[in-house]
Amino acid sequence: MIRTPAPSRVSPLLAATRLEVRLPGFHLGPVELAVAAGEYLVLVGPSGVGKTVLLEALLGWHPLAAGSVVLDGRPLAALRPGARGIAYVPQDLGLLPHLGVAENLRWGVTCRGARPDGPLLARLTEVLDLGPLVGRRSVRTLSRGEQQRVALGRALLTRPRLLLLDEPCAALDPHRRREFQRLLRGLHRESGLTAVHITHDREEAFLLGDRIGVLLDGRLRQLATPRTLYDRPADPAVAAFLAPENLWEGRVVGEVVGGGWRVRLVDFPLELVVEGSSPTGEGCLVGIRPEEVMLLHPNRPLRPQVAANVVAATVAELLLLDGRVEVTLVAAGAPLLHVRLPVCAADDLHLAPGSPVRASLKPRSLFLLAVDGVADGAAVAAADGAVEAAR
Amino acid sequence: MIRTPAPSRVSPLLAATRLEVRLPGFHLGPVELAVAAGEYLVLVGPSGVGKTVLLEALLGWHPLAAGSVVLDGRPLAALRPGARGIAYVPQDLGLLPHLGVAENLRWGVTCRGARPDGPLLARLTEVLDLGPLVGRRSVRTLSRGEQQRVALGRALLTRPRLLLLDEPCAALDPHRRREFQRLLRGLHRESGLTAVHITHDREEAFLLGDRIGVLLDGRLRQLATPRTLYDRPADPAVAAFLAPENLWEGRVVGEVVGGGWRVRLVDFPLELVVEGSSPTGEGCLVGIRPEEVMLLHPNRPLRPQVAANVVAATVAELLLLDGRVEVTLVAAGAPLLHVRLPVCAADDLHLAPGSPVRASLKPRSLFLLAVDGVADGAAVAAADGAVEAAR
Amino acid sequence: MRRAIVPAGVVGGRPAATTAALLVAYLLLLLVGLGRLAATPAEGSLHLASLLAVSLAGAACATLLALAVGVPAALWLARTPRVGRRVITTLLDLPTLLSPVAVGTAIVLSLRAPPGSWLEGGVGLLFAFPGVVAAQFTVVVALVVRTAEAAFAGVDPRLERLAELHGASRARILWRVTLPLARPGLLAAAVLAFARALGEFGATVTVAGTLPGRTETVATGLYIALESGQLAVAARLALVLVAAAMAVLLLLRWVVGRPT
Amino acid sequence: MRRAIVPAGVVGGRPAATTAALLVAYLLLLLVGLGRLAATPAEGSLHLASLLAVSLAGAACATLLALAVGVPAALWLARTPRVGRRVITTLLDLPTLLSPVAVGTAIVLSLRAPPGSWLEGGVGLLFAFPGVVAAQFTVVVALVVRTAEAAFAGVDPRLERLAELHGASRARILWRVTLPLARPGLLAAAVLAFARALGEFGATVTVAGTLPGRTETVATGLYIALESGQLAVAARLALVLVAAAMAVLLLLRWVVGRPT
Repeated sequence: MIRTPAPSRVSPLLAATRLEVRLPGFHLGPVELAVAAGEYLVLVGPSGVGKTVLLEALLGWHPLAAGSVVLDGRPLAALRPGARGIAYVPQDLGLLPHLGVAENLRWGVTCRGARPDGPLLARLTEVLDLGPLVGRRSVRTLSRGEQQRVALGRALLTRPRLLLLDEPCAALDPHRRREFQRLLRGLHRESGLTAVHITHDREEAFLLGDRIGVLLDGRLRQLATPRTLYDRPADPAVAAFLAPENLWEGRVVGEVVGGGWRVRLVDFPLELVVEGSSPTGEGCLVGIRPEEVMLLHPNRPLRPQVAANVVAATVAELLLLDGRVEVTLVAAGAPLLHVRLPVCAADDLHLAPGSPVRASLKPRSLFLLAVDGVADGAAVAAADGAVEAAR
Repeated sequence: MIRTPAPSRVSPLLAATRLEVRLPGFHLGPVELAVAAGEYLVLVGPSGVGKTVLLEALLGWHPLAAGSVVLDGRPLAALRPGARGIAYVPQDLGLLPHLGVAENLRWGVTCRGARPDGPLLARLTEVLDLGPLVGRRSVRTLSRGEQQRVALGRALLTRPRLLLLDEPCAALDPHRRREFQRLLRGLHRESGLTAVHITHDREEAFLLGDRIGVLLDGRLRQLATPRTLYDRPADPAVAAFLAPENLWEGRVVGEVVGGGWRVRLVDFPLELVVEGSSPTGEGCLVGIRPEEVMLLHPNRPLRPQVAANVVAATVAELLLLDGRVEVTLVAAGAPLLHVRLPVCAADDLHLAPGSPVRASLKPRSLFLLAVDGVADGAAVAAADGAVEAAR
Repeated sequence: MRRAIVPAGVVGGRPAATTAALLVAYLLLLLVGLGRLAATPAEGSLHLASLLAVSLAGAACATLLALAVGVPAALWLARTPRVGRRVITTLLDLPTLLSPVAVGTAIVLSLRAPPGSWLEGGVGLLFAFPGVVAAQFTVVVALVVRTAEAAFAGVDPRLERLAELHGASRARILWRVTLPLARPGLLAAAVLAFARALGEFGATVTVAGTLPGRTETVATGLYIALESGQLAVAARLALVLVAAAMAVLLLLRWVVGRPT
Repeated sequence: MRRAIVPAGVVGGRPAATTAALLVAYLLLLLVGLGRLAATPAEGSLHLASLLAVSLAGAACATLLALAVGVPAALWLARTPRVGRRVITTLLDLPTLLSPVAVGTAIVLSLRAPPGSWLEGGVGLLFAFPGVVAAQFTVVVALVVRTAEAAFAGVDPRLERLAELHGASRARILWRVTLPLARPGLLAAAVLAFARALGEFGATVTVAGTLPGRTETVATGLYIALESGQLAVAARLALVLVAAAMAVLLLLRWVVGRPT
């Protein structure tokens, strides 16, 4: 039986289908990607994975070895570059060093012989705090953060339907970075900006993305909302990228009445109850984010909600980081658990190296992954559901 | 009355006194610094503040405009560079591109015509996992992380009394970075390595430093243990660098029976009780780290330890970051408080934009700062106590 | 952005400084030798105006022609991926490294058979002003191509692509992005080519000879003066060339900071 | 590390490619003209061996001398902060841009008074082999200084400082760090200087003339052959120079990837 697609389904603004780029010594894809109008999509991955090439392939700047890019229902190649309504802020910003700030700002518009939209220019000048910069004769004397704001203003002044951003915050100092991230977030919220933003910074991805795509080894391994990514990484590679601290090999040994699975760890004499979907096959990986582990007073009675998966352990190492404490716990003679908790919580527990402690791994905080490789289907399926998820 | 210095006081391995470097368009110092044998000192500051110049001035590579550097009681200038026992790993590592991995590794030792210490070489090869690299003909084909390990190995093979490290982790991917930080920490712990390490990453500073120096605007503003830095930033500039989120202007309005001060905020109708030392003058800054703010169920009875400084507020924004939630609270119509808490805690509180919440600012979590500039004495005094603190 | 602050190096102490001083002294001595003789009264007539006219006109024509041909060729080279590039650039580099007399000889000999002979029949290069231009053009064009190519290679193609994305036409991209960004390099190419053409001797003398008022340049006139023993005239002409080279160096330093 | 992947540019399409093709065609035509005449029987005797001997010996001596003086001077320049550097580099750049006849003239004229006259009295430069070397050295030494200076400037002084920190002597630092790291640039300097000296005409002919077997080089011999109408001989000598320039280009490409 052949079914016609449901009419309620909104077609994406930009869609890449089985996109592949092959260059000497480099291979990207196949990648499935769909960006809905009004969505802020962040692609995250380690440096050198091909994020920039993917972004520039979406612009048609690199020849595709396979697949296609469709903009608003029409093949990208059928549209003149100037008619696509896409703006791009590359990592080195692409400002013209021989022009002043005002000319650079207008450049995107004057390229097609138009004049900038007065009210929009005024608003962007205010939002991006460009007022003190507009008079400057050269963009070269601006600080990196100022240049970034000019480049963003130039792109937005063209009223793009889609904005592509390549590591817009990477060159900024940590404290300036957060400021700029908030600016981008505000722009997206207020003006309904559609954006594809690439970064190697997981925190940035979570802060900004309506959805986040994880790009590893030239493949889009998972494309999901931040919450899904946080709770349920799709495969071992994604888990190792997002939450590498606590990942154990295990075997499923049974089902729990009322939902969930009993998993026995391979390297530790420990059995855990895990919620979530059923693993395929017996071998699996079990993981938990270090922030999700709860530490309990060793001699306080257990409340019912933390009764399952309580592990007795000893504090091996205690690190005060900037704003939190990282604790390594040893159980059964082996370093087992990495725990991250607020400094005040660690103070309240009087944690110190050698002190005994109980850790509670809530069944819903644990994630369960099949170990026998990732089916290509995973990424494809994730991308398929993408546009609906973004609504 | 003239007092002789107490004999119990250990003289530092390296001490810089009123060190100043003046270069065209750049001024650093005066800086007071003392590194005790066995100490791991981290200097942290934004990029461009002169961290590298300071490190290289400690090496005698830049002419001093004022002050002096003393190594083990002798002026640095009186010692031949090769006789100082200092090793340095610059940010670009300083490997020799025309030599192979093994030759680069031995270069530090062969420079003075010696042969590498066999057992030490074997141990470093194991610890730094250099085995697979030693056969490589060129260091250029190594990955950045591998080059980093070779450079560190070269420095350690010279058995330095003092190791200087310039942003050793900055060029690494986030997930490799933590690995390398742990390696450095392990080396320090096991071999009693003395090190001065500079970085712009506050987290790295907290992870590694026995003591941390905060370098702002060419000055060393505070030099203290991580815990002191976390609880009690020395002045507004340090607070704005380490914990910029919640900083309010206030006035001291009275003393609290049993210790502490009552402070009225200037921009909010709020009075807070703050522990700690007395401020000089009435005007002050009050601050709290976003991780230290406790959120309470709005309808659960207050436990006695959180009775003081409870603020009723509304959730304005809720951001899921990678591993934690950032909440902005609004009180009395203005955005007031930034709170950072684990995802599971936010889940337990059922936080959502618009929901009412009570925030508790513990008196001991708040810090109080005088606003009328920093006396130069602050940094000097901090440095004076340095060697003792490190014991 | 602030420049990185680099410590001073270790090697290259007094022996190196002494050698540098000796070299500078030698070059100064050469200049002094010229100046001393130029101050003595001239033995014959100088004809400086006519020599300068031919020199400047020839160098200007050769430079303009070299720019007209060399800049588009450089743009093509800078924007073309490797295919066949090695062979072409080796061929283009040849005239810069080749002895100028050999270049002149190649021009003279290629005028003896079609299509060269058609050109010789129509325009007339041998012992004529067009020959001066042709000789200098050939010596200089590779220099223009190389310098301009480096300038174009320094322009990030992404800037052109971004302008295209904003709807700019190719002409606008060329005139508003590519050429302005390459301008320092292109100016340097023009200045270097002019200086080289002005001082060119081997190829010019081979193709065009030294007909006074028609093909005799300052450089060839200088050779004639020296051969005929007019030392003071020779010294004066040499000083004119030194002044021209100096002017070019200062111009270059002003245009690109350092000559290439 | 992987090279950055850059998209293709937008400008420089067919017109630019056509211009490049025309330029290549022109240069090929010049080569063909030489080849055609070289294939015809020679009119007189060739003396190639003696010409080559003087050329190679002169160029080799000039290059070695230029390296001996130029490399230390370049090291000093690369490691010296700005003080006085501008004046010195302008002076050093002069001989490269100056007309070679003017360089030759300056040498000849400076030999007429002390200290030049002492040198002339002792060694004898005018119309003698040492004159060939002196002329070529003067033209070539600035090229060596500039190329070597760029090579030394590319060596991070921190590497030298690190070696010092590890206890290395100055000599060890020079031989194990600075020179090896600058090697590609130094080799390029040597090769370029040799090529330039080999083809040098104006300065050589001015100072040393064209005495067969003593000061006549391939380049000056070529000029004589062309002047005396021995076209086939001239074509053969020109092809020898073309072959030499080609060899140098290939050598350069092998040493540094691209000539400077």
